Order: sequence, then C-alpha cells, then structure tokens
Amino acid sequence: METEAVKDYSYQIKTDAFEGPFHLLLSLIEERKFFINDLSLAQVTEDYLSYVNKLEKQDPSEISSFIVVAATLILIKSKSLLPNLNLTSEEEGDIHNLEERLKLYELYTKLGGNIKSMFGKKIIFAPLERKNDFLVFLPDDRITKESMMTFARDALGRMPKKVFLPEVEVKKVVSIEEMISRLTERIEKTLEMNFKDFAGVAKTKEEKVVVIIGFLAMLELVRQGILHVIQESNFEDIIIKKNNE
Amino acid sequence: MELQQKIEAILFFKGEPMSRKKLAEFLGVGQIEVNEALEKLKENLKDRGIVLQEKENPASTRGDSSTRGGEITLGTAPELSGLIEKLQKEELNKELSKASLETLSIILYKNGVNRSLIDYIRGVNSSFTLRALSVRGLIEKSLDPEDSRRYIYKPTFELLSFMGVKSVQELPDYELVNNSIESSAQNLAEELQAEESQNDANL
Amino acid sequence: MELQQKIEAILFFKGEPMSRKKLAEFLGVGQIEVNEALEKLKENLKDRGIVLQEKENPASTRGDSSTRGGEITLGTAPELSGLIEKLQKEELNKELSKASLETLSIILYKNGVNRSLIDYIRGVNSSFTLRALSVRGLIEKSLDPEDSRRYIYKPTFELLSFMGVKSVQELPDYELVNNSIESSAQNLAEELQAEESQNDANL
Repeated sequence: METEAVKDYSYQIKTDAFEGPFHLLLSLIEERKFFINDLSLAQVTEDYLSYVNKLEKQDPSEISSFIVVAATLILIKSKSLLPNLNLTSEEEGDIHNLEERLKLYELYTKLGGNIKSMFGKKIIFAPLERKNDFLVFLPDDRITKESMMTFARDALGRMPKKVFLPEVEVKKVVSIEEMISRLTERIEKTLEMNFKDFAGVAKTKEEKVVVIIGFLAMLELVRQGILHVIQESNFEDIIIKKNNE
Repeated sequence: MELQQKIEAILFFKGEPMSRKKLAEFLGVGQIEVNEALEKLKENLKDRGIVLQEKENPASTRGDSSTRGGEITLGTAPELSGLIEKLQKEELNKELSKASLETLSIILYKNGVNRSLIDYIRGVNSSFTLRALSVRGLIEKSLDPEDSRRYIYKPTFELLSFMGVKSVQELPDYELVNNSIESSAQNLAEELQAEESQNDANL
Repeated sequence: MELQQKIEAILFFKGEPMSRKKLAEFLGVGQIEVNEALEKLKENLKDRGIVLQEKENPASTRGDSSTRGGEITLGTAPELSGLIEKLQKEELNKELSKASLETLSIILYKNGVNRSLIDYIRGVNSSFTLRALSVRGLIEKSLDPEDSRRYIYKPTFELLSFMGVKSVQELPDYELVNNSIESSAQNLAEELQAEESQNDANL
C-alpha cells in the first residue's frame, strides 16, 4: 500500500514536468542546443512521441493537445526520411505554422524569465484601507432578502465545474487520426517505390528494414494514442465545459 | 533612499497617525534624525496636494515639539477640502455595482468569510469591492481567529435590520446556499493543498 | 491650486485606481489638461517615497495615447519594498507556476490579449490558469473593444505592483518586443538570448 502510493506520486511529478506540447518540444530542442526549424523538429520527433506515449498511459485526458502536435511532427519526420513524399499545401501550412508557434512560445518563455526574476522582489504597495472617521450606513434599495439570494445563487452557479476539456482540440483529433492513417498508407507505398531514397539514412539492407519498421511502429503508437482519446469521448461522458467567455 | 522618503512612504501606506517615537523605532534611527527628516518632508510637500499634519500630544506638553512625541500623518492640502468633500459625497452616493451586490450576498450567506473564498467563488479579486462595501457601513472586517494573517468579513448589524432579519439564518434558502458555499470552501482548500504539494515536489 | 496638486490629493484620498476620464469629468477639465498635469505630477514624484502608476487602455482601442485613457493610482516607491513589507500584515503570495509565468508574460508584453491568442501561443488550454490568476488579482478581463463577443485579459495594478514597475513600458525588453512584428519572433528570441549571455558574462 505504502510503496504503491509513493510510486504514483513519482509518476505524477513526471507527467507534470511539461505544461504542454510546446514546452516539451522546446525542451527537447534546447537540450540539443538546436534552433527551431524542420531539421531540428525531425530530430526530436522520436523522443517527443515516446514521451506522449508514456503520458497517454498515465493521463489520457491531458493528451489531446500533445497529439495535435504529434501529427505535424510525423509529417515533418516523414518528409525528412522520404524527400519524395509530396505534402499537400495544407500539410506544408501545418508545418510552417508549428515552427512559427514554437518560436512565439520560445519568445514568451524567455520574457517569462524577466517576470520570474522580478515578481515580488520590489513591490509597489497600495495604501491600506483608510479607517472610517465617521460612522455611516448607506444601504441600497436593491438589497433585499430575495435579491441577495439570487445574487448568491448566480455567483455559485457560474463557478466552473471541475472538468474542463478543450472542445476544439478533441474535434481536431478525429480528423488527425484519419490523416495519419492516410499518411501511413502513403508512406508504405512511397517506401515500396523509392527504397533507394533511404540510402542516406541507412547503409545496409538490414538497417533500412529497421528504420522502416521503427518508423511505422512509431506511427502506430500515435495512432493508438489518438484512438484512445476518441474512444474515451465516445463511451464516457466527457463534460465539455462551455466557458462563460 | 533618504529618510524623508521612507517616512513619506510609511505614512502614505498606513494612512493613519503615527508617533515620532514609533517612526524612529521602526526605522531604527534616533528621534533627532526623524525630526530633521520630517522638516525636510514638510518643506518638500510645500507645493503638493498632500501635506504633513501634526497632532500634538496633549498629555505631554512639556518640552519642545521634537521631544514631545506628537502624532503625524499625511492628509490632503487644507485648501482642497472643498474638492475632497465633493469627491467623498459622490463616492457615497454612487449606486452599488453588481459586483458589490454579489459580494455582499456571499458575505450574508457565509457570515465570517475570508477574501480568498469570495475571490474563488466570484473568479475575480474582490479587494476594491470589499472596500466599497465597508466604506458604506454594510460589512465589517476583523482578524480571522483561525489565521491571523488574514481578515474575515461579516454583515453589519445595521444591514441585517435594514433587510428585516435578526440573523442571517432567516435569509431565504439559507441552509441550501450556505451549504453550497461551504462545499466551495472545501474545494478551495483541496486545490490549495494540491498546489502546495506540487510546489514541494518542484523543489 | 494647480491641477496636478488637485489630482494628487484626489488620488491620495481615494487610495485606489481612477480613470483619466473620470478625473477629467470630476475636475471639469479636458483630457489633455489632465494628461499634462499627470506628466508634471510624475516629474514631481521622481525622488519621493510615493510613485504614480499608470495603465493604458489596451492598444487595440483606437486613438493615440493622449485620448486612449487608462487608469492611474498612487503607490509606495518600489525601492522601499522591504521596508513597507514589514508593515504589511497580510500574507503575500510570491509563487508563480510555469503556466502562470507563460500566461503573465503574454498578457504583460501584449498589454491586453484575448484568450484564443493565449491558447495559441501556449499550445494548451489556459482556462484554469486564467481563472487562478484572476482570483489572485493579477489579471482582469473586460470586453474586447473590437469584438464584443469575447474578452481580453489585461494586467492589473496589482500585477504591475508585484513586478515593481510603474507601467508596462518599464518592463525589460518591452520596447524591443512591441516594436517588432510578430513574424520575426525568432530574431527577437535570438536577440534576447544574446542579451542574456552578455548579462551572464558581465556578472
């Protein structure tokens, strides 16, 4: 019992280590001292996917935003392994978009460093509440027993419920699953036809086979991860909280 | 920073009279330094909208003003008293905002509530709203007996009689609404605990 | 008395933020006079124990800064933080999670931003973080002047206060970030990095 609890706890810390897909991706790129571009993204794809796979087992509800990014990374990786693979303009757009967003994210995390180093160090204090010199009582006609009950109930009713799921992300995931299975198909075909494109990546025939199998297995992992999320939303009531905004 | 600036900030922050002696103690300097700094501050405030006011301590009229230990405070320039009175009147006659009424309703249904719970329920910070309610004599604050670093807020006696109730329990659906607030309080406590253990884990 | 003195007295008396517009109305003068007087007041407060903090309305509001309005308030000088903190009884929360840092940096450096852009930059849903930051009083939301169906999140005076700045313009690298077009985010990030390593070298 005791050890079980401890194990759970350390798991928890691991998944919490990354706030979102960009945080994970940027950490992987920075670890290698790379700049953000398609080359560096292709290089970190495997690490990213293996992390997402781990995350998927621990916390399926957290995974949808990671998978949206995973799909684009797979595109980038596919292109880097198979230069002959033709991407649609939408797919090209996704790749460009991911790079841009990652750069923006990088910028604001850097600026976040300024905030971290300044916050709470030199505080400007507003004055304390002034004491009333004289006693006043100034009510308002709108304060009645009934109105107060309504105000209290409204305020309580507006509080967010405990589960938030990003609605948009879940919808996106469905189409990305389709995209990946289509892509898998295309890659299989491309591999049959253009086996020599792999020469630069793997020297011997055995190596080529390993690369391809590994790559397809990786796609499979992600595909399953996505399926998992879709199933969750089909069989369980995921409360999709509509924000008041 | 110079002593006079420190004194100005302290008096501005506290907003109530403070004795020269206490100032000297708090700043860790002698009476004479404080008196000198106060003279400079007075000089500096000459053409400003705020002035240094001094209330002499009648109990100890012996000695000159530097050792007498009267109380000092910052206030608005006397020439502007008309303007400030007008401002005060306007403030008090202003209609209560929706935020104020909402905050008041939570204080009524949870007699003795702290600010963090009000903020948590409303999803926004309520400091200014609480000030507005307290200026109008609708609520009063006191130190939380459970945690002396924070305050709790209660409806005033006048408010209850204005509403025609002897106690908050007479409010409509009191138990229901009160329970709902209590369960929010529990959620807040759990969230804070979770946050704390996370912070510990990050260390 | 001069306008700037009146403004100082009003802000001192209120002890909370006030809009430039409201000030002009109350004093029966134009917006431009108020702005000029505020500049003088700022100048006057330069070496004092108190400072004037200002918050512009979000940049998406049309018009240049003289008509854009915004709010102002008085506070203690940031250099005296340690001294005043000793007088402060309520507990101060100086912790910020990584999610909060990211979100605050977007809101501060963009000086007002809608939620979809925050989510877009962070790559995750920010609802929880935004709510937690509102409850702490570090951000506030208001209707987007350009699209009344959505909200923009803005820094509060409380946030500026914890950062120890009188306005967002005082934030390090603020001009750098705001003068460049977003698409050159990479260049900016590199510039910031270069700056950082230089700072490290200087240590």
